[in-house]
Amino acid sequence: MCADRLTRAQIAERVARAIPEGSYVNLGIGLPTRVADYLPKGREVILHTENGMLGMGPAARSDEVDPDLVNAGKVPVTETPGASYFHHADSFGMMRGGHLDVCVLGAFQVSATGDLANWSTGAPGAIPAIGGAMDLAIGAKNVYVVMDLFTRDGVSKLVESCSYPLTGVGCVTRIYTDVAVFEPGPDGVVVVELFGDFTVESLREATGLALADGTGATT
Amino acid sequence: MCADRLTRAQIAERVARAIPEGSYVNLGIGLPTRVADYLPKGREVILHTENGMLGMGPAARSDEVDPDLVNAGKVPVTETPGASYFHHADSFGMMRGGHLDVCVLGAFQVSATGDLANWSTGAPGAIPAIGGAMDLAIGAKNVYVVMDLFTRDGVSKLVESCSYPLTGVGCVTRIYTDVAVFEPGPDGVVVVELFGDFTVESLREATGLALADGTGATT
Amino acid sequence: MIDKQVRDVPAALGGVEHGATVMIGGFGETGLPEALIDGLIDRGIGGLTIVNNNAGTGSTGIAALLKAGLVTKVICSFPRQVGSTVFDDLYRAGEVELELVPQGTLAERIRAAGAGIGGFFTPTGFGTEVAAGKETREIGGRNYVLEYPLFADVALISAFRADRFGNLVYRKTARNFGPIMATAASTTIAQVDEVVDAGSIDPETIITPGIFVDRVVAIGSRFENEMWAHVR
Amino acid sequence: MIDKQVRDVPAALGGVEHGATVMIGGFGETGLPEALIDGLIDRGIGGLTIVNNNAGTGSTGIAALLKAGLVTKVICSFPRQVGSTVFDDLYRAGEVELELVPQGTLAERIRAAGAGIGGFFTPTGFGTEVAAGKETREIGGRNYVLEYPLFADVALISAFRADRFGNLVYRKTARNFGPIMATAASTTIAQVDEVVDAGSIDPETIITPGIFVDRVVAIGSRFENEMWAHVR
Repeated sequence: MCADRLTRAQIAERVARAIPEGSYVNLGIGLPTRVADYLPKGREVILHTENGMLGMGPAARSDEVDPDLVNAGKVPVTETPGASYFHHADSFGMMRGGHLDVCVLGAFQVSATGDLANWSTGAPGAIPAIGGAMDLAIGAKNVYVVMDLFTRDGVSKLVESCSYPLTGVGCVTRIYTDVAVFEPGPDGVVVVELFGDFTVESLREATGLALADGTGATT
Repeated sequence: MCADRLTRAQIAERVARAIPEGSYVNLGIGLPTRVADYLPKGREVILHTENGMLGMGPAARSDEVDPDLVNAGKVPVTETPGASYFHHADSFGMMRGGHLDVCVLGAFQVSATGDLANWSTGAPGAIPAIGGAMDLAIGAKNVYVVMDLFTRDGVSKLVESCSYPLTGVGCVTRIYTDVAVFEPGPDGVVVVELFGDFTVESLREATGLALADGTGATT
Repeated sequence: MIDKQVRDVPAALGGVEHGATVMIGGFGETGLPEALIDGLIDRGIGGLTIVNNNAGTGSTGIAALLKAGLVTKVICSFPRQVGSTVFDDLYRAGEVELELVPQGTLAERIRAAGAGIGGFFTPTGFGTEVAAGKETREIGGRNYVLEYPLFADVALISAFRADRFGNLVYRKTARNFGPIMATAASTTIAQVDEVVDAGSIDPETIITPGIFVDRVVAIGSRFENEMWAHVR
Repeated sequence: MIDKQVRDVPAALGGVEHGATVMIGGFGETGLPEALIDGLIDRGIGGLTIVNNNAGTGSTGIAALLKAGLVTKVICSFPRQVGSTVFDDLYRAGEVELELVPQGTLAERIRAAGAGIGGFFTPTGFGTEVAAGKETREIGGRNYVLEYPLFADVALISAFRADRFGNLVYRKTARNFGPIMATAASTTIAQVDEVVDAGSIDPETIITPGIFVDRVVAIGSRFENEMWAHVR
């Protein structure tokens, strides 16, 4: 394929740029967490963690570790000025009630209409685990997925219809990949930004989807 | 009728005696509020007020009045050690969830099966108002009604079936009146205590109800 | 830098439009956002549906809003009170519509709107007039009524103290409807006694996280009057 | 005089019976009531259905309870974690049943049980496997799944500080499920670092009012280890 696709760090950086000051944001485990590292200096963005906190700071250094203060990945974190704590029903009410501006999630697959599959590959014998994924998927005002567009085997993870068990229906608003940014929707997928030498046409071929070209529009 | 019926103060005192130490209690507006004045000294009972407080103390003296601290009747009250504050959804969740041991309410009518009517007489042109009555009626573990058994016109307020609009269905567990204590239930009303010279028989006549005699049982 | 504090009441009320559904915190006068209500009256924004526990007493606050002819409908649990003459007269004259909701159902409907719940079964009101025409269901041997969330365009609430993030703390029973109304409106506006430095409110004690608050206006202590010297 | 403090863990666990449904607070290890779990293991109370966000990791806490063969069923949102080998093995061997619930639905079901709600419509999980066989409904243009309250016989929670009335405060994200589980169980038992004098916790800051707490046991500071000197 091509050498100019974004690294994972660059995907995280690209998402970080898209998050305006004052946003309330939940970052999923893994690559989404790294988005925090690329928020422009001086831009105030308030991080939510599902286990009951707004105003989460960076991971705790060893001398800052507090066993009572962890993030959704159970990693010790810190508190920023203006932080607040609340219980689980309030935390998920906040999520489900549409109060978060953005959540950033990983994905196994996203469908052309924005269905998300990121909790189970349905592999036989695997222990299923959902956590907060389904609530995040349907709750935030903007659900951003970060993922490589293709699996290691070169199969597109942006699909007509998900084959893996769904996390949420029609919930993804934008997909940041290593080769392009997509906006799925009821009428199908729009390509809004390209990286490297993929074209909308070559992406159509690679994904098998009738992608609309929105790269001319301002994002 | 008879001279030995209980005064309103005595009804309040009788209810107060029935509330065990450690109970969480909501007292309605009017006569129910006076129950607090008769709780035996040294018996700790924790008062709830629907507008978001446990551990409510007596009415505020003029030099104690705090505009931010009132009871359900909007009367300035005080706070006792161990008090706590919470918002309205939590306060009514507490009520509806069955966490209060006792609530004491006034009534226009109570039916033989424990239906309560205490929010509206259905008079034409009257402005309807419910407040917390319906939540209290269905929420507390024990719903005690305090009322004179008869209206000024001598009509029984304990009835086969309420003619006034209902507050709750089958919710009243005990009725403290000036002449007797009743326990309504699915199988009808049991008289559990008599005051003055009413007998179960004369109460049957006066109410027109097939009252069971439970005055021999320990209450 | 995030700063939700605005300079005065008119700035706080910017964008509130004719015909809006407005939640107003408070239980009687306690926790009532009087400065914001007065601001609504000054601006003459009308056709309002207001959501409050009561319907105003005397001649100030919600009674004044009603008297100014700005309210089309009241959603509340307890309109009839000593001194609720303004509401009473308008209601009897058919000039204001009333939706009467049991207090706990009012609170839970507001909470449901804020928490993304599409509907809930409550035992409150089953078998009474307030359940008329509503779906009911027996669940686990108990009877319930289906109720729906209650949203607002604007919530006007009163809190004690805020920071620039909109984090709020309240005082005593003035907390009442504030925390839930803040979650259920498109725009939440809080009047507070004072705005303090970010980080100076203990995070464990914040009752309304700033995510639910859009604008904060400081109106000064309500306790400066010497009458309240003992609570200062 | 009301005094909910009991002298030790065995006294706190009195009356917990074989076959009970036991809610256990905590999110991973944070806020997990370890002393009470160890007490359950010591007493060998079995046949338990446990409700927790997770299903234990390593060899302590919930993993130890599972390993002791005391658990028949786990209701949780996220059993699969690094180190959840005890659960994994039992589950694969068919020796423990799993009810998988999205985390927010788990929290809301617990909250509903405590708040007297008979059922609620949530958008979470609509169109997914967790909605299979469940009633769904479109409300206001959005699709919802009907979920029911989740009750327990016993809630075991961990809090930071209590008074003799059972009022509780927590620390940071260790609050998590404690406040809602306390409302949803017939008997709620809290382990706390310390019990303080009545009236010494600011009433504005109490997170769990004592009405939801039956017994409190002080287990001493979890931060005495010098490793935690900086958080003391």
